[in-house]
Amino acid sequence: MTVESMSQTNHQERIGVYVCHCGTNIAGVVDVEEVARWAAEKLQRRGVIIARDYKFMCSSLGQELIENDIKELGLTRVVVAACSPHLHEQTFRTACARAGLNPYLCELVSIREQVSWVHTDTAAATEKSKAVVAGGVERVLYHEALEPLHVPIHPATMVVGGGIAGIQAALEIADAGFPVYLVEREPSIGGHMAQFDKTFPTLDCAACILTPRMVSVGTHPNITMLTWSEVTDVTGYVGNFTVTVKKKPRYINTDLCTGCGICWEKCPKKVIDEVFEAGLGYRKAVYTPFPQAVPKYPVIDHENCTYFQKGTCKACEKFCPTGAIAFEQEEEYLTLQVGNIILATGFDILDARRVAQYGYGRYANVFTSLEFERLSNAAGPTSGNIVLRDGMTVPKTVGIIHCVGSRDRNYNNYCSAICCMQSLKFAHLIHERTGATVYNFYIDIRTPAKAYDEFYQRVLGEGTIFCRGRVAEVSDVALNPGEEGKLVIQTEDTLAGRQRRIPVDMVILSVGLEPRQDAKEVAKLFGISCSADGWIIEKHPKLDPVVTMTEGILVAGCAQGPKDIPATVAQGAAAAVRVLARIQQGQISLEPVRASVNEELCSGCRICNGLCPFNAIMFHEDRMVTEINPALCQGCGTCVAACPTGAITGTVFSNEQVLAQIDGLLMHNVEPGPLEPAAPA
Amino acid sequence: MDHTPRQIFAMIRADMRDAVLKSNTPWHCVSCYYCTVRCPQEVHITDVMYTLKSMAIREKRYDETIAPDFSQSFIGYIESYGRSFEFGLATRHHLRHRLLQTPAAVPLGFGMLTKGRMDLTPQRIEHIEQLQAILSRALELEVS
Amino acid sequence: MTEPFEPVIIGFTCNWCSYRAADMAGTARIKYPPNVRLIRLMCSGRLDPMFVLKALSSGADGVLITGCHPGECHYLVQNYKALRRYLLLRRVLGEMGIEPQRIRLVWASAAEGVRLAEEITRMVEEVRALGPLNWPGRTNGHLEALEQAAQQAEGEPV
Amino acid sequence: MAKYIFYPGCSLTRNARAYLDSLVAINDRLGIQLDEIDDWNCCGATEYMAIHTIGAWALIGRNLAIAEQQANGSRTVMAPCSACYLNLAKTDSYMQKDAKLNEQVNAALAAGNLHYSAGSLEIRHLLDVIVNDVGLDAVKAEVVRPLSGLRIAPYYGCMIARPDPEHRWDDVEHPMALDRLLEALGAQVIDFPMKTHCCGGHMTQINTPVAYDLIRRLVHTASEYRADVIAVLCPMCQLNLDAYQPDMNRFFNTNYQIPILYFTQLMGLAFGLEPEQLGFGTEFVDARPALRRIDIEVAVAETPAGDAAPKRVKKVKEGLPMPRMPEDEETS
Repeated sequence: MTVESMSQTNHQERIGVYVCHCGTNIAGVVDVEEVARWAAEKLQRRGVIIARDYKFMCSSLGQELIENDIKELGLTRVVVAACSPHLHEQTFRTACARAGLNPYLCELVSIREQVSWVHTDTAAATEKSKAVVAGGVERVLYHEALEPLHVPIHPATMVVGGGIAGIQAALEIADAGFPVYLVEREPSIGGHMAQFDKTFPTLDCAACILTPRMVSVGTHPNITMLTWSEVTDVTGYVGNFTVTVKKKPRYINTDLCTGCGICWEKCPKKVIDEVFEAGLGYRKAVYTPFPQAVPKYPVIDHENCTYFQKGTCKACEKFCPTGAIAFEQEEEYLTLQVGNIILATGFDILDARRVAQYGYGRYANVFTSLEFERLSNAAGPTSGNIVLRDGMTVPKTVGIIHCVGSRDRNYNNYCSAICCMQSLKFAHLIHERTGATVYNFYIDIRTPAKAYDEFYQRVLGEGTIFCRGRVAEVSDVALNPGEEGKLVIQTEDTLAGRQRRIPVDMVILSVGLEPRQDAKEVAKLFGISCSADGWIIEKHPKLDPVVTMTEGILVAGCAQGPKDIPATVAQGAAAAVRVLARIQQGQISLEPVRASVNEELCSGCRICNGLCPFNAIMFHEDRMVTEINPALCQGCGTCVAACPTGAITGTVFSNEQVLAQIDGLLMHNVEPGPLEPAAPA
Repeated sequence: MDHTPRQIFAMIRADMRDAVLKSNTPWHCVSCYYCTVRCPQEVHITDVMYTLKSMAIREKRYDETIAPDFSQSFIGYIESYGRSFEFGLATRHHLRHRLLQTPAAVPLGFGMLTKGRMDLTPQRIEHIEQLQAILSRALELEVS
Repeated sequence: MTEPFEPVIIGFTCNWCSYRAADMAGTARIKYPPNVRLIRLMCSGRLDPMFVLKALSSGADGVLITGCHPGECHYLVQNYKALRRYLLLRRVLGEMGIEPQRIRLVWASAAEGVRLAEEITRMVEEVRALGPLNWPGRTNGHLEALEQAAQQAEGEPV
Repeated sequence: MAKYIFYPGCSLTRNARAYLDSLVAINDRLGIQLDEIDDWNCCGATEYMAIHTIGAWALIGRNLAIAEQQANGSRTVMAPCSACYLNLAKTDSYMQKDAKLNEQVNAALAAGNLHYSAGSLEIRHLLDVIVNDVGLDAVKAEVVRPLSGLRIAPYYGCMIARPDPEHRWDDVEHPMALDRLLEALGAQVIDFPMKTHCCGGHMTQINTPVAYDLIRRLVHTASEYRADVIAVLCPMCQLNLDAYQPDMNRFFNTNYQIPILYFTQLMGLAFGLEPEQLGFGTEFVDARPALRRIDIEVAVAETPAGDAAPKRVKKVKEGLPMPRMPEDEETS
């Protein structure tokens, strides 16, 4: 429907207003036709010469509507009332540009996220929509024609985290011919996947498929691996980040080390390996976490090394055939320039001790899923023999408890996505290797991906017993015959509708995935945000899952949320492609939101000088005026707000624009009588 | 217990009001609060059980009478004296519901008396009329 | 019977956290009263106290200022500057006889749609209870205000 | 002397006399002063709530209202009975969170010219006060006769750590406060897996087979762990496990003989007080054999080490390492 203004006036601005139905998303609550009719009538004195409503403004037909009006009616300003500018601002700006109108003369106001989706009363929502449109019209009068800023993209990329997501991303970019820095805080890349024995549902050996990738990373001419290192500082912006990386001392001269392994053979200090072996095995004070580690060089664990703690020992140094031990090493800081950063920092597992009723830490034979991965791994502490914690007894019955700490408001409310399949994999492995009776205690079985449900059916066919219901507790209390010396799982079988006590030899807790303990600090370091759960927030959950809200910072793998290996690899590759596209463009255009100083008005008071965290503001002592460096300015506008003489102005969010929008939102521009729009500055 | 707590909740959802209020399940609740702290949806199950009990009492919908009678005897003493009265409660409850087992309970009662752990007469609080006024106002609020 | 008083509240949001919180409230279909009308700024640090005075003098019954949580500002520390201005502004407005509940600062991260909606609801209730802002010289929709504002916007500092 | 507003509860005046006597006996040593709530009434146990909900809240509210008037220099109400503690704490907590409930309770209290401002008092259990206010170091300093050699099963029962409306306890499933306190007395504290399972509550009156089974699993497990004594902190738990232990034995044809003692009685013993002052002798399951074990120190030392060691094998030398528990982390 179209409403043309009754009388054409001679305003210098000719504004078109476009109200979107968004199907029923907006039109279901807001009377969109009334909004358009009202705008045409009431805002006509403000320069609105046409107002239309349309089913989907973002469709190509909707965009053409605007383009035609620009050409045919000579529009000089466009206001679209539709969804959030974070979604479609670019769409409508591009449409304007196609029709020859400077894209910054278009304003998108939200009547979906801010009106129809959050309000229910049609009358009130329609009134609010009018106010929002009026605000947009008033504001757009003060828009200026601008050109986007172009920023060159540094061709190097940093990937943080050397698990399978980071490995995939690094290889994709490096194979395309661009340099990558891969930062990993552990001594070797590989991440959680390197700890696993088999991968579901195909039961490929994790090491067999991962090791070649790790070797490729290690030998790739375009990849600089920075293991045993952590990012400590990030400055700059998309295209041009400066990252400081702390290289922790390895106490090994990697130029001399051959990775022969004599040092860890001779090291007298044995410690529990809490990281790679998940606390289930031992390592030495000088160690590589696992035989296929990349790089092959060990590290000396300062906390546990006898020499560092007591001043004598140096057994490793005595026996090292190449003289590679370097106790004198200190931490080193590298400053690196990169254009984009991919965060692939992974996950932690829930601390099973928090779920006290399952007895982890109190009962020897309660294991976490990660412990079981090591237990079943041929390279693990038991060489893949599935045994109880005494190191030798093979269990005859095993209970696997699903959803430990997941789907539970007392711990994590979300589904950890991988535990069902992981538990089924365990059931299969136990059955295959020990012949034990396996019970799965589950709430729901979730097997939605390719070949997953078929795997479930296979495990069902193997005779694994499934008991539906959340387990109440695990105890070693024998109340009935047959329970002596066993762990008893107490649960309500909700399909049978009764309480059951099931004695088992071994309990495996399929613990949920959690954001890294330091996820919040990492997010702060890189200037991005985490959800309430602690996972990194993506730009759009469906359409832009590997990009964060901060330009140039991308995310891949479980850092963004729990997911399985195929999804993790897909995200790693996707993030890499997004980065490659940027690098190949060579530059990126940015919103021209910048502050600038009118030297005529600047009184030299220097109030603004201390306000800029980006050091974009400098003061010219000779002329006693302040100047803003547009290359450093990030456009926050704090100095604009602070300037007492109004000498600093900010594009896109000028005082005039904001004040005019306030007037519009308060409907000052509607009633009564005629008023010429103030001439844009 | 004729239904598991889970079944009770399923019955509530299925709007089986009569069957829920007739069930003896809430009367088997010992208020150990395990369910409340373990519920993944943070349902205050123990409190729901209390509510079901009081609804059943109000509508006189319970089939088995032992537990409701015990609770009612217990609060009867509170309303009369302001304190619980174990001797009265135990004898009244036994004579009413466990006449046949009463001889077996005699040693326990005797032990309680000889060890000075039970009084033959109730203790009454000083301002019982104040408490009664409060409780009757509360009852008005509950039924209104 | 007179219509119940419905306040108008102008809300300032920052582009990175609180505007996205508002988007998230929308996406999640969380409901809040329609009395609040939002303006997007790049950062809560952009908030010129003049904006608040302008809104109150032109018909708003309350002003909501929102931004990223302390320590989470997209521009590192600029929300602390907003906080400072907010505290000062509240004092000034207090001396002008404006109830402190009419101006409210809320931190909301991009994930806190629910929280933002709750804060909006609470503020609308409080301001509704206070009644219309009774500020001498307030223009309530008259055109002089616009002209004055336009003059102001020409560059006169407030 | 730290002052506490004291809510004894009905049981302490009679059936749990031993609890009150032993508490009074150790008071001074702990620096605790008890200021009993005037004319307090029953908390309603688990019964009142089953009949009239608002009545139950108001019944408890009367105690809180009187305590609030009485608060002078202390706003902490201390209850030694878990059910009383929970009823008082829950009422205060729910009144704070639920405006309508708060209004209704105060409307009822107004009929007795009383009023309670929710949140004005702090409701705590005796164990909490001893462990967190007095402190384990102060307790240790008073120990003159360590309970070395006495194997104690610490039993908390349900209502002290659950539902824990004000988050006063370290864990709702596996709290450690009583364990640590008993360790401070020098006793050998077993890691009692049933420490927060139900004692049977009112089931002894309603359905004896169910009650006996609940009692049996506690006593049986304690016996499996070779406990000499079960330490309790609630009169209901003591009554069920002690007075009904002989009946339960008859029912199942078993012969458990585990004395059930209040933790305050054990503290008194460790502080060197005479058993008579501490209410010993009122228990149904004779505590004397267990007491003899600690009085005759030599006999304890002669016990073969293997006998005293826990039956369960926790760690085999060459086995896989156990996960580290928070306690280990604190000490390491």
